[in-house]
Amino acid sequence: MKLEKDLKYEEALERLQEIVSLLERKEIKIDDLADKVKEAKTLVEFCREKLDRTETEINKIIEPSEG
Amino acid sequence: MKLEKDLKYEEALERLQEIVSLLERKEIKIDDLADKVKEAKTLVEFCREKLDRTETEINKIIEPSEG
Amino acid sequence: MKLEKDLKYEEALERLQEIVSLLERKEIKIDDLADKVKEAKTLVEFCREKLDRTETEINKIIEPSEG
Amino acid sequence: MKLEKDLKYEEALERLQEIVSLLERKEIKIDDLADKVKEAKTLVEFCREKLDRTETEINKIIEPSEG
Amino acid sequence: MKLEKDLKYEEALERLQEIVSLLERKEIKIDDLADKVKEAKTLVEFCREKLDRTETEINKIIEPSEG
Amino acid sequence: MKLEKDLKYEEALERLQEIVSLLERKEIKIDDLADKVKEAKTLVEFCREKLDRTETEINKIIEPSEG
Amino acid sequence: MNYWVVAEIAKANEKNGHHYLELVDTVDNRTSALMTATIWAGTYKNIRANIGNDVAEILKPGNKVLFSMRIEFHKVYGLKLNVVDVDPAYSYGEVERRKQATIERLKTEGLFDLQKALYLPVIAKRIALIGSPGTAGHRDFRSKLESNAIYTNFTIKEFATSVQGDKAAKELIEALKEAQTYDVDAIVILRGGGSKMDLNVFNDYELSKHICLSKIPVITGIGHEHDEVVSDLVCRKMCITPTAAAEFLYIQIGTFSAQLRQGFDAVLNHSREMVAGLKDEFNYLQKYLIHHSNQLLLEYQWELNAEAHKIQKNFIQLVQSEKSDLDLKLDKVKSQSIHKIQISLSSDLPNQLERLKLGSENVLSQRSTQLNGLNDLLKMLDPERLLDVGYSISTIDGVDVSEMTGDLLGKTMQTTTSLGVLTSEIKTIKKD
Repeated sequence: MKLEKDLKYEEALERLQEIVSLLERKEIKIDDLADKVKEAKTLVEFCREKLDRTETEINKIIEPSEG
Repeated sequence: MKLEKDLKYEEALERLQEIVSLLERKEIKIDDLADKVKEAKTLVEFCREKLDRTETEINKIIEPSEG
Repeated sequence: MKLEKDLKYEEALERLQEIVSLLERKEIKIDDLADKVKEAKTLVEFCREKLDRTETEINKIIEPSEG
Repeated sequence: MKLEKDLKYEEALERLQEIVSLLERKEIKIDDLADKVKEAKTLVEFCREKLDRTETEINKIIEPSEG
Repeated sequence: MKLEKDLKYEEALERLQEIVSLLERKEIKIDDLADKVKEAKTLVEFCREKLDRTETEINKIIEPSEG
Repeated sequence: MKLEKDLKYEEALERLQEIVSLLERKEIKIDDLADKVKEAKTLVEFCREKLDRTETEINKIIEPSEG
Repeated sequence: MNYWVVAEIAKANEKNGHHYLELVDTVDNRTSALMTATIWAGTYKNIRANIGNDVAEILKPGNKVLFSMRIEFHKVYGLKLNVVDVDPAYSYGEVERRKQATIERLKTEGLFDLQKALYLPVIAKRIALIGSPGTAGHRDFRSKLESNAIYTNFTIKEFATSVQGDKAAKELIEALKEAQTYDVDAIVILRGGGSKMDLNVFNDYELSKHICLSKIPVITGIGHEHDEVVSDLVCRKMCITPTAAAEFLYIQIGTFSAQLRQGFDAVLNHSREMVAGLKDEFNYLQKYLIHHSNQLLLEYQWELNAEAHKIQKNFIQLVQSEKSDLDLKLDKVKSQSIHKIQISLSSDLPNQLERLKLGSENVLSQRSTQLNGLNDLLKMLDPERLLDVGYSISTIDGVDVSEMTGDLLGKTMQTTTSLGVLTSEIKTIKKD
């Protein structure tokens, strides 16, 4: 499963919660269940990677327009 | 008996319930009973497989991140 | 006595009831009686076999998933 | 007394009835009486045997599969 | 007095009646009277015996299967 | 007086009637008269005896089966 | 005599504890009056004792201040204004007024809400930290970020500035500018707190404007007890202390992380529940399927058996009734035959026999009658019997006298009587 390139983490969480909500409201069909769970997993991993990654150094970006 | 390729679980379940309902209302002729039973069997297997597969899939999704 | 290849259970039952009716109205000649009896026997066996076969089929649905 | 090989039950019954009728109309000579009675007996036995055979067959309608 | 070997009951009865008739018409000689009476008596006995035999025979024919 | 050994009743009666007739017509010589009368008496006795015997005989024939 | 005077400080110098002020009054931005005033060291001490450290801030050039003054005339220096007291309330009000003016200006210029529109990542772990290293606030912030139980995986790029004094605003602006060029999630501006006047730097228009214009969300952690400063108001996220700023950052991530975990757990739990529920439902359905199929089948079997029994019963009835018919017929044959025989035996033959008997008796009796008649006749005609009763028979020459013809005289006549035969000679014949 591919997430949009510029997905925000809040959006990821929101979508995850949406899935939870759908599940709670039993609005997910069994046919879609595995996909939804997979999506949830992807979303979680997407976020978790960000959380776990150690950013050893902040790359200095000198913006051409800022310089 | 062959099911459509893209049969949904919900549809299969619905068709099963229909068969059960017909049986309950005793509206199936004996000539059709064997066929209906055969159809029900196919549907039962389809549903069970779908449930099992979904369960397996969900477990597979969970396992790596559970460890 | 030979039954049509694609005789339906309902038809067989109907024919049995017809024989009963003939008997009740005493419209069967004794000379034809043996034939009628044979026919009735064949029909009953046909029906019984059909029921047995259906039962086996139903049991087949039960067995694999019960184990 | 010998009956024709392919005597029908109805024919036998008819002949029996004829004998009864003759007797009732007292049209049988004493000399023929024993023969007529013998014939009647033979006819009755013929019919009874036919009925017995049919009865055996009738009992087979249910029996074999009941056991 | 000896009767023909294959005398029929009806013939015997006829002859008996003839004799009776002769007697009643008094057309008989005294010399023949005793003989005629004897003959008549023989005929009667013949008839009686014939009837008895026939009855026995009939009883024999019918009894066994009645039991 | 002696009668023929095989005299028939009818012949005896005839001769008796003849003698009676002769007597009536007085055609018998006085000398023969006694003889004729004697003969007639013998004939009467013969006849009577014959009748008696016949009666006895007939009774013997008929009675036994009457008893 | 002292006078309360409002004047704007144009210049301020301090020498040996004495403060020399150049006071002006302006109308339409033009100086309308100018005069110097002095705060003697002793007085300053007193004022400072009353107001506190804000006094330095209050007595800054550009501020309008409410002074209590005493006018003195000095022979050498001429007319002198000696400040005897300062009313800080006026200054505070002045600060507030200017703050409001700055806010108004920022709003008018459309800058005020720019930060609010910026996206503050929920995982803000790359932090540009602007503040004065070594201050307590700075230390608190860092130590909170680096040692909390929730999340510590932060990367911090520090931009050291002074946060008070005349250069503070300028340095802060420089730091802000530089931070823009780094790939950070948020800029945190810290100040460990201070008096109202201390914090007045954060009401600075230029500084606030730069905060507004920052492309990176700015978080303030300026310790203050009362009102927010303009920087607080325009920044993306205001925290009341450096510690609070640190807490905000890791709690935000922690909350996110917890929600993420909860969400995922919920997905898994619900999914498993759903599958389990469906399996239950499905198993029930299957059981119903089997039950009802079997039930239906049983019913069909009953029906068939009933039908089979019915047909068998009917067949047997037919056969039985046919058999009884046969028996009846045979009985009839027998009874009729026997009847016929019985009739012959009991009636026909005895009749014949009776007729035979009667017939022979008739014949015999008829014959007997006939014989008796003859016998009677014979008896009547018997001559002996006639003689016995007195009749006699006379014959001549053997011929009955009555039969005789011719001359009978002289003839010998024999007469038979019961006494015997008499012989006589005929002597006379007498005729009637």
